[in-house]
Amino acid sequence: MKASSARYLVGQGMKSIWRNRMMSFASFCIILVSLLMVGMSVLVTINLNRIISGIEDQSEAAVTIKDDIGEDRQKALQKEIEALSNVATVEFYSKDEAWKNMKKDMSDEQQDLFRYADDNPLPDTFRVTVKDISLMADTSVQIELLDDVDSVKSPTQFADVLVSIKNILMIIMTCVIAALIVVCLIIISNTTRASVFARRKEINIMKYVGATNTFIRIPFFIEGMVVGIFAAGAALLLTKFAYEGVYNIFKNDMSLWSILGIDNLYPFAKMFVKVTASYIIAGAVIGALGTSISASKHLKV
Amino acid sequence: MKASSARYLVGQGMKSIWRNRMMSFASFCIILVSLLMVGMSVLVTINLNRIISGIEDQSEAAVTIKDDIGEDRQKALQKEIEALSNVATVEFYSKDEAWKNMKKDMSDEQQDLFRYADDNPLPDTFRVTVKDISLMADTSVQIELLDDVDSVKSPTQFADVLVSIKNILMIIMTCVIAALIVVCLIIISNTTRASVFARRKEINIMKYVGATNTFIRIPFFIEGMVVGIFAAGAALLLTKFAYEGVYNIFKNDMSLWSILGIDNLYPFAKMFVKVTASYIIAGAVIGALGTSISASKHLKV
Amino acid sequence: MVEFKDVSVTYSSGVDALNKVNLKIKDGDFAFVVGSSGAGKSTLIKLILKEIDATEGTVMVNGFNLSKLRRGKVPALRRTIGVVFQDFRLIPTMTVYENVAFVLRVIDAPAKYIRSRVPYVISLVGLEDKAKSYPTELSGGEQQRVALARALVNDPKLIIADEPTGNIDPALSYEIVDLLRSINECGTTVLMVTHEHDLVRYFGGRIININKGVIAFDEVIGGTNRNEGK
Amino acid sequence: MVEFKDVSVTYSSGVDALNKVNLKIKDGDFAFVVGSSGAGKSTLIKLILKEIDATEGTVMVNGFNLSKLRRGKVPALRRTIGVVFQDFRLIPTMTVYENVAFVLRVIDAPAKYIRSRVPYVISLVGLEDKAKSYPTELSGGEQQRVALARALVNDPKLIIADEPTGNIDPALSYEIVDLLRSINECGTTVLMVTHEHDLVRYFGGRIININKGVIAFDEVIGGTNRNEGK
Ligand SMILES: Nc1ncnc2c1ncn2[C@@H]1O[C@H](COP(=O)(O)OP(=O)(O)OP(=O)(O)O)[C@@H](O)[C@H]1O
Ligand SMILES: Nc1ncnc2c1ncn2[C@@H]1O[C@H](COP(=O)(O)OP(=O)(O)OP(=O)(O)O)[C@@H](O)[C@H]1O
Ligand SMILES: [Mg+2]
Ligand SMILES: [Mg+2]
Repeated sequence: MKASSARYLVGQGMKSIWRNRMMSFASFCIILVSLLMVGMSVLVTINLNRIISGIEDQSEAAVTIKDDIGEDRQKALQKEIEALSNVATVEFYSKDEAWKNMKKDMSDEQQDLFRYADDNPLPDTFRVTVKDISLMADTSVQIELLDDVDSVKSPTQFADVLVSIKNILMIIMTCVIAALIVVCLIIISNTTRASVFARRKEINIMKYVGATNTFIRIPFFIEGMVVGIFAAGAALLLTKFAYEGVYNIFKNDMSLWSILGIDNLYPFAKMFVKVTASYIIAGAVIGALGTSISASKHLKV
Repeated sequence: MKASSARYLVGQGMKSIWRNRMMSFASFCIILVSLLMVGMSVLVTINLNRIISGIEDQSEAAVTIKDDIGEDRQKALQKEIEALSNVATVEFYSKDEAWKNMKKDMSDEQQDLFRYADDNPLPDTFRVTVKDISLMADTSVQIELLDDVDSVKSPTQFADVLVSIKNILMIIMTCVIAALIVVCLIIISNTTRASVFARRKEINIMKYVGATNTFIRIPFFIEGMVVGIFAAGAALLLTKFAYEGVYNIFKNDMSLWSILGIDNLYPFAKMFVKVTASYIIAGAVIGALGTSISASKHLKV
Repeated sequence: MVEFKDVSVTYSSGVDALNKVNLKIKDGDFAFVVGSSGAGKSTLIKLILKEIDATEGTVMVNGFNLSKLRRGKVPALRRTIGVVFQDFRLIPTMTVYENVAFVLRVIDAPAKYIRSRVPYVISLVGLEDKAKSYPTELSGGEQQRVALARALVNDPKLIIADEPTGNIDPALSYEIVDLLRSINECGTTVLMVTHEHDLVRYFGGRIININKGVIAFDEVIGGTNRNEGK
Repeated sequence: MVEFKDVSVTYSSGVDALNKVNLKIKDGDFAFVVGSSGAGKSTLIKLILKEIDATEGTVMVNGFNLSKLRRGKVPALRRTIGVVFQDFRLIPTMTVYENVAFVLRVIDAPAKYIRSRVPYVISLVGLEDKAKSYPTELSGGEQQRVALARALVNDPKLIIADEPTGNIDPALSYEIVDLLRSINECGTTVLMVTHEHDLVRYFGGRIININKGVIAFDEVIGGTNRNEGK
């Protein structure tokens, strides 16, 4: 194909965006909306995942160690626990500290009661956090089998709940995203089909004067691609605003901040490149394929 | 208008659904998808709201009463508390019960410690639940001012968090639903416009032979309405399946059951009539208006 | 009655399609409009139908002053006129029968009348066999005849035919003009655009010749058929 | 070269449009096709273009056997044929210039050639002023002439014109047939459907008369213009 022909076909694609501006706008809106819906859902899922991981990281097992094993043995035991594959961090929590904290939490009546207890009845403990909370139970058993460990109290029930919440959330979000993708494909295919349907006569005439399918399809392809890219750009802007809006709500609301931890939300800047790339590619591919596949339906004359 | 003309116009509307089946199918899909998205979001919101209310209902204030006020005065006090406007339930929790429960929760070491305490150091309390958790702090003060009340411990911080979670969730869901409605209106208007655009010549010709706008619009109106109703039917079925699917996940997963309480989810049967009515009305109105408004654009010849 | 007073039409593209045209066609007249390609004949018809508005001057049709006619009254005007469009303008989604019947449905005619009138008119143009066909299943001449049937069906006061024989063989063309003539004799005004000078010469009558947007010639000539005693 | 061997066409509606037609048009021939409305003339043309397939028999066009032609090869066939469709089939979103140029772009003609060839062909049909107009801004006759220009522009081996003068006044019609004649004299085969017997009588040549789907008459007659020494 000559350069002039290529230029012509690209030019036709661009012109027909304006010529069929009503339909182009429809496609634009629909690709925009599709990208937004799917994109937002993915972003929400990523952040939910991170929040739950954050909560997981904070949940810890309390390892009670035997009385009076001495500082050396205690340090060695800490090393042994740290060596276990699923253990993330190990922190020593002396019985004095524990006693102090316990008294602080007690009501006045209870504190009165302990006024006469001269000895600290609490044991030394290690606070252990794990890498994978779903293996918490196994890890607890492994720690329990070590020498000089008295008992392990792990939040296995909480861990189970957290894991099942996470699993269910991921299943739901995956379903939502999959459903949204299907929905968007349906909408996009219907819109591009309708948009091309209004031009079916034009396509037929081109065939009757000897145009090949490729020759007819290229302008549609380019038209769809350009509309898709514009839609991606608009979607990107909207996503940025929406995302940062929600991010700031969380940032400014202290009570939520304390539960979820703002550190657990990704700032938009961190994901900008990935989001941009996905949007542009998805927009261009959806637009180009949607339109040219729809055009193909009318090429069989 | 004669009955025969009315019959004719209705018939034309029905026929044109089949004649323009590609476009009808597009509208069908899009109305279906719109109803599904908005409907599901509303259902999720309603249930989230109910779950949070359930948690609220379970959170209670502990009212410590003065020692040895006698059973009569205690009963009177309960009446007084119950009389407060925001109070939902008041339950007496004797010090013996409290002591038993406290000992049960203690570790062996702690129990050892109390072995020698012969007297129950705990006070009698009332467990008070409130109607509106956001007014918990006010209610606490009101109770505190009553005679013979020693102190009130209310989960005000928890209440605040719950209220702000609820508020943020409602804001987010309202935004999501509003955005979805806007999105759906955009999609629907684009689809019906595209669908009618392909028939603009037909509309023009009708005008040229003397048809009034109403005469042309009625079949479009009926066509849109019927497609909308069919879409509503399909949406209803899909909603039922999806809803009951999620409902059963919650029902079968015991750990979730215990957190959220399955009682807090509405079973679908309870909402069937409302959902059906909303879907059918929304589908019919959306379809009929969308199509006939789009048709109007081509009537000015 | 159709009356043009100093009517000019300039399309948005800048083309002057009609230029200060004065014309009066009285009720019951039969007039041929001739003229070269692009002379402004179809523009004249579009004006009468209020498909376009005159840039200047006034157009009166069947008692309606078109420049003052409100949008809502346009259907009332169009119902008094039967038109054969140069490009036919049949509704592609309706059968021949439905295309013709549509004009009657629009005026809320009784179902019984429609059932008897439509087949009669279709048979007048010789398309009895094609009543159930769609326009895309018809030949060019057949489509043109459907357009004619549609123009006749509701007994309009004025029939306008833009090249109604452009796709029809000579024998049938003569029949069709004969048909229009006989309708005219019952009192209907007929305005027929044609480029087939044979027809005009044969039938004679009032001839309006438009040339580059102005009326070059507007006279009554005798037809050869009368002389030859048809 | 066009060759029909026992070709029948039955439309899905059950209409027998052509019935065992045998026809041979040699390279360089000029033939008029006449016949009454609905006789099957346009069907003949649709067959040649492979717009429809023969129900029976074989059609050979410019060396392609149409019943065996693969889908991908259809554009190659169509590029050897220039067609004036009865309903014009102009692309509504393109100007006159672009409509005509499109045929050259399809065959990847050099930009320079397009720039000189297209205006020339448009001037041949007398539409220099309308090159930038869109089809909807043209009169019926002007659209028809654009369709003719499009059929001529890529110097096809075979030109098929379905009623190319149906919307054109007599003077211009004669010019257009003259144009086709002169193109024919340079070696292009021309097949022209018409119902204007005047034209046929005037120019003479091979006349193919189709009647109800069968060839009723296929002979060469002398034209009056030669006798009168035009
Ligand atoms: N919509 C339009 N916009 C711009 N110019 C137009 C439009 N319609 C027609 N014209 C121009 O106005 C002039 C008159 O057009 P009109 O259709 O009235 O011609 P006509 O006499 O009917 O010709 P024909 O016999 O070829 O049908 C032509 O030059 C045409 O190009
Ligand atoms: N797509 C179709 N489906 C069914 N029948 C058709 C179709 N196209 C044409 N016909 C019928 O086939 C017959 C021949 O049609 P054709 O178009 O070949 O006629 P024609 O000779 O070109 O007539 P005209 O001079 O009126 O254009 C007609 O009776 C027509 O009704
Ligand atoms: Mg005209
Ligand atoms: Mg034909």
